[in-house]
Amino acid sequence: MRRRFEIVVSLKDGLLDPEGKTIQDSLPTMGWTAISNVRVGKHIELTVDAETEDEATTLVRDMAERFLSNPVIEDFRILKTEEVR
Amino acid sequence: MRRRFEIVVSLKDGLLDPEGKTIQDSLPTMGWTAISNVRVGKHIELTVDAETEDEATTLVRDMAERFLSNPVIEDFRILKTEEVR
Amino acid sequence: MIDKPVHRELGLTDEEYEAIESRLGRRPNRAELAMYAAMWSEHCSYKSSKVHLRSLPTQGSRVLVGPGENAGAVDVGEGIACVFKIESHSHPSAIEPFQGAATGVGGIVRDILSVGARPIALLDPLRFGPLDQAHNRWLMGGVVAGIGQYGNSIGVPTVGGEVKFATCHTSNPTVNVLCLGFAPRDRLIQAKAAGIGNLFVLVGAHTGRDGIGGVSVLASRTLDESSHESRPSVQIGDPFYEKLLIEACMEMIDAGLLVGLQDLGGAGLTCAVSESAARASTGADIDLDEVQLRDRTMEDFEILTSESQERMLAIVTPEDLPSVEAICERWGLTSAVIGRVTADGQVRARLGGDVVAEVPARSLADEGPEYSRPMQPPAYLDDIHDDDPTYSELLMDVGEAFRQVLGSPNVASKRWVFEQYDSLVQGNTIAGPGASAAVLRIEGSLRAVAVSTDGNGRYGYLDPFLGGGHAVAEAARNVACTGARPVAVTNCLNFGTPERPEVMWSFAEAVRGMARACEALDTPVTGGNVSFYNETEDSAIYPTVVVGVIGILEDYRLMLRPSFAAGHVVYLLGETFPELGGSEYAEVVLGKVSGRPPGLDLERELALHRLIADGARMDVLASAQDCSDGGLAVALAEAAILGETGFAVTVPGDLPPHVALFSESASRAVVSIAPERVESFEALAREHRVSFARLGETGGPRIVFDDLFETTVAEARDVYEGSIPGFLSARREAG
Amino acid sequence: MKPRVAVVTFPGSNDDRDALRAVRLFGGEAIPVWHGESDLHGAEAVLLPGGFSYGDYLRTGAIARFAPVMDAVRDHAASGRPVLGVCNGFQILCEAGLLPGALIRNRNLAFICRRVNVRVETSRTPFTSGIEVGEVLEVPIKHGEGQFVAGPETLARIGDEGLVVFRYCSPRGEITEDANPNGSTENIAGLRNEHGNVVGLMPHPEHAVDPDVGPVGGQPLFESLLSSVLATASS
Ligand SMILES: Nc1ncnc2c1ncn2[C@@H]1O[C@H](COP(=O)(O)OP(=O)(O)O)[C@@H](O)[C@H]1O
Ligand SMILES: [Mg+2]
Repeated sequence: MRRRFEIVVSLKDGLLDPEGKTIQDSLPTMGWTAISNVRVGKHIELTVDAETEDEATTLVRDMAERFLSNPVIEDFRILKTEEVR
Repeated sequence: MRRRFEIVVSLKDGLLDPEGKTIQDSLPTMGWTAISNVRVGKHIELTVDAETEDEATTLVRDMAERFLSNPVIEDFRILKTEEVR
Repeated sequence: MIDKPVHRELGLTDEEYEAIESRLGRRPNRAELAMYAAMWSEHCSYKSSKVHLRSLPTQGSRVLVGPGENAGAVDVGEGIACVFKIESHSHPSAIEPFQGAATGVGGIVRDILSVGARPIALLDPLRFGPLDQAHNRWLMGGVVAGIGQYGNSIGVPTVGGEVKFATCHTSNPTVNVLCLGFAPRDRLIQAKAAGIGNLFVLVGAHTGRDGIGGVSVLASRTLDESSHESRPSVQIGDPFYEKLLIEACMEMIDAGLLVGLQDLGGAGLTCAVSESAARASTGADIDLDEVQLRDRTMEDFEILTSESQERMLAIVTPEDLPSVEAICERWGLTSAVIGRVTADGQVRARLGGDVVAEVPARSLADEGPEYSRPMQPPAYLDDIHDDDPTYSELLMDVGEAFRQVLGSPNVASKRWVFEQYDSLVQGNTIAGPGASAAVLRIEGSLRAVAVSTDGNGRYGYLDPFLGGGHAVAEAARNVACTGARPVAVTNCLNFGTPERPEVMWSFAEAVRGMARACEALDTPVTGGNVSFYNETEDSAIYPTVVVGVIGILEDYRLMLRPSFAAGHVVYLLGETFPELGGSEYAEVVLGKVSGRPPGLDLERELALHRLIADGARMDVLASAQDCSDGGLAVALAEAAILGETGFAVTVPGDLPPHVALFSESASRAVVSIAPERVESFEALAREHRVSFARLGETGGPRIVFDDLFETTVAEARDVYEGSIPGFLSARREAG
Repeated sequence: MKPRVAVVTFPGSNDDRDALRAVRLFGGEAIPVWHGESDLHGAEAVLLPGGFSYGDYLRTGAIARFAPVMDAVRDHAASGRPVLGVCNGFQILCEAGLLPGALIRNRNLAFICRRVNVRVETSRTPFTSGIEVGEVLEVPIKHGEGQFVAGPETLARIGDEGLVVFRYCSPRGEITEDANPNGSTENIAGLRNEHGNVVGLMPHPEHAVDPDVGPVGGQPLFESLLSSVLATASS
């Protein structure tokens, strides 16, 4: 069974996000004033081969925790997953 | 009314995604074999002040197309939006 | 609407199509047509420029490889060949600045690699529209970040370049990149598919639908609204993979495993195979099924013309194949044997067993069309020549004019740009960004190579002949001001639409001017690049000649820097004439780009270079700084700011002060000399017949132009360093 | 006997040659080690050089820390012998958990190549043993992701245990915001582990040893390393 996962990795809330801040700061000069709280993270898509959905999800969680994110500074969440061919 | 948006900006299909490719190639040596088709994009969250949901969405679309992405090489999609306080 | 015949869709004229038919004695199939379209495009065939480029001097005792190869090479001593070439990537950069510029770096680096040299330095001459427009800030930010990301990641230092601004570059930025490489002179290799039965090995990235027809669409047609269609033709660079490619190729070259090496650039596999075969008068049997694809559904013509980055074509003997494959394996690169060298001079491509294309290698590589396009001087020239800014009076305090010129983005410090580049990696950067020219040490020796790029678009606009000459003279002068002897030239000719007689005339004039200067200065042209169609319906760029000059420094311990130190005597070398035509002063203070550029006396120019070289060798000079944009005033200010040392000078001669200060008369330099060396210096200058004027002394925190005006080094630095950051304040903005 | 210093080359390492050159310049035996190898050829010290291992993709050092050679580096560190990470090497050591905290994109999002001054905060590492605390060294930085960050607890521990080795400072040694090129927390430019044998820093000492091509603030680091290696070897 093959499943497609979408994972978001973003800096922990406590940490200042330099990219988000820079975008935020430049918006007004471009005429976008009503925007606040910009945060930028990584969006990672991948396909997993596994017996069951649980197995696939466990594998992705493990990978996200140990490799795709750095727990010292980042959190991750699995946005969505669906079966694919 | 304030709305939170989640936007994904990713390379157009068919274009090389060096980051996705390099991650993918390195997975087997780390013991993750069953993974394919890794793509990496940007995940952007922001809050918009607007009268209506439509107004907010139009504003975000416009900004995503003209500033957050470059249509020459990237596509964007609005993942989700919800009202916030 | 009825659609055009497919050859016109591909950018081929009816005449060109007929030429193909008669060459083949039949109608070309689609794959063959795509191959010809790519190879006969302006970008690959130089069909409009060839006739003119032939007049450039290319001979010289030091020249090891001249034009025609992937990059030129000169003997710089110590058994070392210096390989160098410059290339344009302006069109992709105009629509995707980051990736457009990044892939430009990747491409020129592979040119150097294909001659067998390790890339050791990059320079990036850039031209943008005025920084008060967000679009131009977006372009510059993206281009600089892209060059930085690619160059920094592959471990090649970016040690110099230029950034200039003019309204004509708003829709057409100019992005040129020069790469320098070193190789043992007896280890240079050629891009030749020699030896019947030898193998074509495609090394590096998988082949995808990148820049299909990119060459003809992106580089050979004017960017207009329809450039939206050409969008997918912009490619994504992978500097990491390029770094692996460099190291793997260097290992193969060092082990002597390569018969030949050819980069894949414009026209992809078609160009690499046909050119390497044509050079060796051989042919090639290519099996497209062996090409590793990113997308299995690619068709024959796509595989043949794909411009996927980070690929090299190695020509290898069957015996050496295992060693080559082992090296690729070790560096994690894919490699595939995609064909063999044949005797019959044909490029034959197979897919699924069938022959999908069969054409003579020469017909693609050497027998492309060649045009002597109509030429005509632009109408604007007469009026603009009559309006000579030299004689319009200065309506402000000369000190204020000084601040305006020094703070003009063309003149002001480019620190915001070059601090984004690793200029130190490889550990041989004796002088980097900020010097008159960059100086790179030949490791393990006292020898070094100096390199500078220069070009003045305004001069080219007002007089393309002088524009071409000045570009050579100024770049050589920058090199000479380090104490080095200029020895060779590469060039990038950035112009509008060659079908327009005015553009073609300017082009021919610029080449003529360049040729004249190269002959007089004994700096042969070893290569270059032509970028046409830098034009959109509303605006064409100035005729922009960008010249890269390299020079030799026998002992880098005697290298000169531009910066002042306290207690020295300041001299101006060369003569100042009333020449404000096309000057920075005229544009910034009077808002005029008019008149005629300064004259250029190549005898004087050469004498100046020889004097500075001797002065450096005999150690009579403490510093040297060329006078260019902004004239004497700016040269003195830069030397003071760089050395954090002030000066007090009297402006010599009887010209009006603002003319003496801002005239851009050529063949001049500001030097400083230790008091005890003054006599020997003056004797040397007389010997070289270079006129000189004693201006004053260095020292202290103040900048004093006798009774004209005065300021402090600190104030001048704030103007000079603050200008460009003031426009940008580190913001990324969209256009 | 010549002190033996291993320099690891990862795919994408750029300053490995410079590091090897610097080790030789100070009389050490420089041993190139490939990332795929599983031992350090009996070297007394190991240096992880600068560059862009794996293109800095995903996160700087995120992929490199899984390289086979890193087990050997871990053992080397665990046995108390010297490990130095420069720039990308520092990032790899943080990713590998051998040093606390992490390095994210510079505050201004731009790559920065510039000479900076750093103040030495401790002599209790093999790389600073010959340097007075408070001494100011001029060294170049060249990185896009050198902003040091860490969670509150970690920062507290770094403070309590005195793990800061270098801070960005003015030429006169003041720790000021102006002197902080990339926004690093508390101007932190370099760190050590609890035992002091593992050190990482963003500036490039290997590019600050030859007066012909730059400043010389890196010299005392290599002098300290080589003499402390000799000392431990002969004791
Ligand atoms: N795009 C750039 N990249 C790197 N260095 C640059 C760039 N633009 C300018 N520089 C450096 O800034 C210094 C001043 O540039 P420029 O004014 O063109 O020099 P010059 O007037 O001596 O030709 C030179 O050392 C040049 O190499
Ligand atoms: Mg100069």
